[in-house]
Amino acid sequence: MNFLALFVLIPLLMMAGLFLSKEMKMIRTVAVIGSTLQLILAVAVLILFLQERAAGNTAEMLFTIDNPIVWYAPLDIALAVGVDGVSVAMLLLTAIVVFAGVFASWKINPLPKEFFLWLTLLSIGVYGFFISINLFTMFMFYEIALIPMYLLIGVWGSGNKNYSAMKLTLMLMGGSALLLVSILGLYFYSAPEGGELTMNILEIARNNAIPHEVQTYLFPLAFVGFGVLGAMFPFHTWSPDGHASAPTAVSMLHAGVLMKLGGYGCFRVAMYLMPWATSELSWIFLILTGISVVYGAFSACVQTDLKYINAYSSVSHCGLVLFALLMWKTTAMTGAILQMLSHGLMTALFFALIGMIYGRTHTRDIREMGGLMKIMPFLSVCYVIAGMASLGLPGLSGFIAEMTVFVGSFEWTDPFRRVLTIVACTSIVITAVYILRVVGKLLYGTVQNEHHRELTDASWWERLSAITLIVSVAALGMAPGWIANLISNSMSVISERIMQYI
Amino acid sequence: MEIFNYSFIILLLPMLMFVTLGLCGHKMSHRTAGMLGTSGLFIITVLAYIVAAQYFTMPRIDGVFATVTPYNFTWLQFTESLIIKLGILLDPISVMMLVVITTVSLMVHIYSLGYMHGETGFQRYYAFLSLFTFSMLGLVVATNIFQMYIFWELVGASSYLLIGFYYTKQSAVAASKKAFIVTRFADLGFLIGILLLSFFTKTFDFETLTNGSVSLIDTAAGKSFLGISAASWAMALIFMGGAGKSAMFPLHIWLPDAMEGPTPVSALIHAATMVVAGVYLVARLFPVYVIQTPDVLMFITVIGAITALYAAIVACVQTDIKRVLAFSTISQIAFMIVALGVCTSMELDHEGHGGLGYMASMFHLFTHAMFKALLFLGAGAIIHAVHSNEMSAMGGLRKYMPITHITFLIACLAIAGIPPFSGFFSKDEILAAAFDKSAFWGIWMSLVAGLTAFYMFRLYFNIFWGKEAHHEHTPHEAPKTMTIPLLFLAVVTCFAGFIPFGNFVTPTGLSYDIHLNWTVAGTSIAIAIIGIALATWLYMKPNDKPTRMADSMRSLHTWAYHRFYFDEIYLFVTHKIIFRYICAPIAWFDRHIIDGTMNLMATATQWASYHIRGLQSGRLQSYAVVFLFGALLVAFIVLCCM
Amino acid sequence: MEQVAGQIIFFLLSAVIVICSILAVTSRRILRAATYLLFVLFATAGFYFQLDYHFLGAVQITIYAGGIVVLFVFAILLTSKLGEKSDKISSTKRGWGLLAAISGAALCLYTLCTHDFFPSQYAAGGEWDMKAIGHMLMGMDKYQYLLPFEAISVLLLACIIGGIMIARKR
Amino acid sequence: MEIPMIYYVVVSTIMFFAGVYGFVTRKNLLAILISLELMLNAVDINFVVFNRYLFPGQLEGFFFTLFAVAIAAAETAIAIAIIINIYRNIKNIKVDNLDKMKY
Repeated sequence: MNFLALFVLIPLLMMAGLFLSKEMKMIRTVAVIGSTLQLILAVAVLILFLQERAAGNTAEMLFTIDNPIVWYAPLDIALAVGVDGVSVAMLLLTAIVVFAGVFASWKINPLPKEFFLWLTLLSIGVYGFFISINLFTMFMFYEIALIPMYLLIGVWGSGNKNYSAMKLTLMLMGGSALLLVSILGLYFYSAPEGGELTMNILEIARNNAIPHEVQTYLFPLAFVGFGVLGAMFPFHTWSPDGHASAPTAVSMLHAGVLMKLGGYGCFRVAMYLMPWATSELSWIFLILTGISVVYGAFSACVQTDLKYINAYSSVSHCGLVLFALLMWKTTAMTGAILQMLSHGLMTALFFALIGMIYGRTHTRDIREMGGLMKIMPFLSVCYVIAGMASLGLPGLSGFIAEMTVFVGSFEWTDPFRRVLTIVACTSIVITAVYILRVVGKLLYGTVQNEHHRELTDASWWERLSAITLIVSVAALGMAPGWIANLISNSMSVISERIMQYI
Repeated sequence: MEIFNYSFIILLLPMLMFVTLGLCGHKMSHRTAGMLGTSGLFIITVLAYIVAAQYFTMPRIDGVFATVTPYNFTWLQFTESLIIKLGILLDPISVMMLVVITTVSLMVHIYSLGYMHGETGFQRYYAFLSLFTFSMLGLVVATNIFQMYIFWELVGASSYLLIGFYYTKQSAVAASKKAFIVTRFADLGFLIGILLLSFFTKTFDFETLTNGSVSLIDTAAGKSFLGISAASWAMALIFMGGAGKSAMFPLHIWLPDAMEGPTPVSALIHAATMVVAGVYLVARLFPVYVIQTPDVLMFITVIGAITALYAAIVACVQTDIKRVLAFSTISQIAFMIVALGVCTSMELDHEGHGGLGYMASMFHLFTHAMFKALLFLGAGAIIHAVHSNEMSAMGGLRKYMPITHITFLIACLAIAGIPPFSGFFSKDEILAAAFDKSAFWGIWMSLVAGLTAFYMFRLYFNIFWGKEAHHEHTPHEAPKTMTIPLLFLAVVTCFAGFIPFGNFVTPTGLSYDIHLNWTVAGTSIAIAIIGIALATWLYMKPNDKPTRMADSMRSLHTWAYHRFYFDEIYLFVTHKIIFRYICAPIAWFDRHIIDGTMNLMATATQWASYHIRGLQSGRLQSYAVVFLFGALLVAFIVLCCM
Repeated sequence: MEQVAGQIIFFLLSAVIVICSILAVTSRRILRAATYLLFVLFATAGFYFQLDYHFLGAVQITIYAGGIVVLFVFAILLTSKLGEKSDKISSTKRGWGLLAAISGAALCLYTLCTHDFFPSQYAAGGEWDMKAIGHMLMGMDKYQYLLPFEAISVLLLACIIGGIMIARKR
Repeated sequence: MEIPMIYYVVVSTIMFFAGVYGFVTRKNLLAILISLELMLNAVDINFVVFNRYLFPGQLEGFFFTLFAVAIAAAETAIAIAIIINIYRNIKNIKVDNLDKMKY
């Protein structure tokens, strides 16, 4: 076993620790230590990865193990791990969001122990997904990540939580049903006639033996399966309700990381393993994701619930992720991953702040709030920064992601993709409209409710949570070069694979 | 060039100041924060002057000032050829802009010490000012178009923050939002333009684009859309970005509203620096425009000319003094745009004057920055004294505020184009360039120049002469921190016209001696005097002539007063059409159709299961019947098969 | 002669079985139904005697008629009042029951009548002696049934315990 | 003996389906049990008859019937115990009333 397994082991130990802890203090200690360890581990993996690459190791996936632990040989289900630049970036993102999420749910009530247990289980699913290179284990971790969502929303949520939890879980499960079909399909066509069937992504890619007509069926299944989680139009409708009802840390983790599983799966499974179908069928999904981008943004313009606004904004931004992936030029795909990172961080920040504001005002309706800048300056300033990141202010992460996507998409010369790119570009204006609308109504202006005047500003754990995310957003926005290189190396492999089919 | 190695401090220092003031500002006293910001900016200004001095004293190579790039590092690599670099590019116009920005910014910093005294959020104000200065400086020294875009966005954001400085005031919030969104919309065009341009030329770099090594026309040959070539589209879209920032018609609507910000901010951002970014952008890409896409240049001229006239007419009837100044700014920037637009070639020497407009435009940019900042700061002093923006609250102020009065008058004379004040020289060159292109544009612009003189003096007389309004307490002269910048700028305004501008900034870089064309100059002076005389006759002494005139042209007056209802049109489009007919239906669609489909599926499942649960009744007897019939059916089938 | 008597007895028994079983399921008085069941069981025992399975006939009478029916009667007396008539059966239910019974019977009878059983003759084996039966019941060879016998005894034990447990008053 | 096997089988079939009818239509638990006994009995007859007519040298059917009778006795005993218990709880033994655990 190699050290990537620590990503699963540390949370497991953390769960054991949580299970044994009795009081709030202990729970917090365990959660903080665990999440810090995860963060350290993610950074360590990043450094090791960069060292390996610098040492000239050009293998597609690093830190793979030669003899994976086999669970079920007849279907080649094994715990095979490995990371490339994208996975490393995603692991880091997850660790940061989990770290911030722990502090954002410092005062979770009721059942803090159970809350953190489920949250940790959720993070196990996410980590496991990003380190797996075996289709089945990947799927398994994906499912592990989904189940806790139901409980976390259903128990600790607010508002119409049962409905939302049910809807979210059912829709995502529907997606994973499609996914399971496609994974099994991939397995049974994974090797040329007579060859040994495999679930290992790298081997399937190396064999490249999936017949074209099979790809035609499996690609949409896989893409839609992951697309549901990636909030692709018209399968996004779980997102507004789910996010609106989820407790703060869950919204953060869900929008910040879990939705990225969708995008990650789309390129790692659907596009990478079925390049022919990608080149043939991507136009359908390009239209859908193009719609997502604009549609989400327009929808966000008229919402009045803070979380709904942000959820629709997520639809728009995650639409851009899938949109860019489907452009499958290296630059565009790099932009997609940058957008994932950027959206993950800033949307986590948004949800953290919304949670903190909601925790004080007990309303999320922007019409009932106003002038919060005077009352809680720290939170408001953070909100403005998050907003600015979201609308693509240079120096913050949103800008570089969007620009890379647009420049990459613009490498196509055919009118269809051109027009779609320009349509997607318009989202930067619409984003500005809804972000400024919220900022103007929520933070500026006069105080709407006199009781709000007595509210306090952020406490230290909330500050820590927000600052962690803001620093990450700014770091990504100010120095994007190295992470873009890290990603584009991995993406060019996929891009070239697809390019040979046009 | 190693001698410019220190130039990065010019960018770094304001950034550091922003961070310091932003993070620690609330712990400082107002005085410390103000002094910190001002002294930091003072250092930057000095450095900028040193840069300018060093740059313009460098030996010319082939008669041209060399373009210096002391820094240029890779920030983000898109593809092999498309790389965003961050760097510093020094050439005559960027050095000139450095001087303008730092000077005006320093003046505004000093002035704000007095003007913003005691305001809550004083530290925040200085932090934002630093941010703005940083972004604007970054914009002008950009080495490539993408760096420019980056800082372009940043100035937009800092402008947003500063307009919305009084964030509890609803109108200020609305204005800041409007400013940001309108310019963002324009930036969309800019972005698409950049994408097009870089797609064809495979570079973002200004030097590569402008020194002729890459030709947009060649690389984009044969590509066209809606009958207009791709090259023209690219350049026109890039100009759209410039038009948004420079408040060109029809994207001008944000600028008058932006006056909701503190007055020094208006002076800095919305008069002297940010709003000329569009002009600067066109000037930056001037070789591409003039050589490769002259049709776009024609378009630019038309836009500029329309804006100039429109803004001048509107300025004549506004009663809010800051609005008058705002429209005057729009009109003056349009002058610069027109000057660029009427250029026909890069040449500017004894044989040809095709590039005169470029020089004139830059010259006017320079002088305008000074006298318009002076006007705004003066207006600020007046507003400070009478606590109102409305002309009706003023009148006869010359007795109370002598320094403001004199400096304001100087600025008015400069903008009206009366020699020897700076505006005269630059405006005269613009008119000359316009006449060079065609008599039509020359006459058009001269007419606008006349209107300028008229509305400026209308403003002047209404404030300082005319009927004295009733004041709650006697207006008094502004404190020293406010009058010193006024005096400084007034001095600059008096003498800037004598700078041999053609020696420094010309399209080709070759030195050019400005010589006045007395026919044009005479005409423009005459027109200016007519305008001033008319204003004097109407407004110097309190009388009812203005009202009578307004009555005689009632409908024109109303339309002009309401800025030809452009705001209403935009409001209609955004609120009525976009919000009501796009956003709301989409939201409805999402809630009811998409969500409804999902809910329908859920309901259908539930309905179906509710209804078929009777099968699973728990009644053993019905099970037995069903079981028996099943068994019989199987038996029957087997029987039939046999 | 003996054959004729045998046939007469058979038809009599058959008539009792058919009539009483139909009455047993249609009678609205539960006690009568139990009585009809008793007749059916007796007649069945008669069949067994006729087929020369005397031991089985005896078992049938002692266990079924003697044991089970008595249990039934006790239960009936415990749970219902004498002379109480059960509710009328709804016509749909009756329809379904009739349909099920008649169609099933029709199908079975059709199959039976058309099927050709190979020897299909009464094989006069006569009565097996009790000793042989006893050995088969207790032996462990082929065609000997110790294991089922023991299984059933365990089952019976379980039933006894279960019956006590269930019926016990809490 | 001249009685053909089919006669026995026909009788048992009628008995069996009479039991089916009773099982389906009756409401009283005891009556259902009675129907059940009818069906069991019908099957027993079949076993015996087939044994006698078709495999006279063996005793499979015989023993099967023997065991079936034993099991029927056990089953009836338990069933009646349950029924009495039900009666104790709900004061009647109609199947329709046994719906506490439904849905």
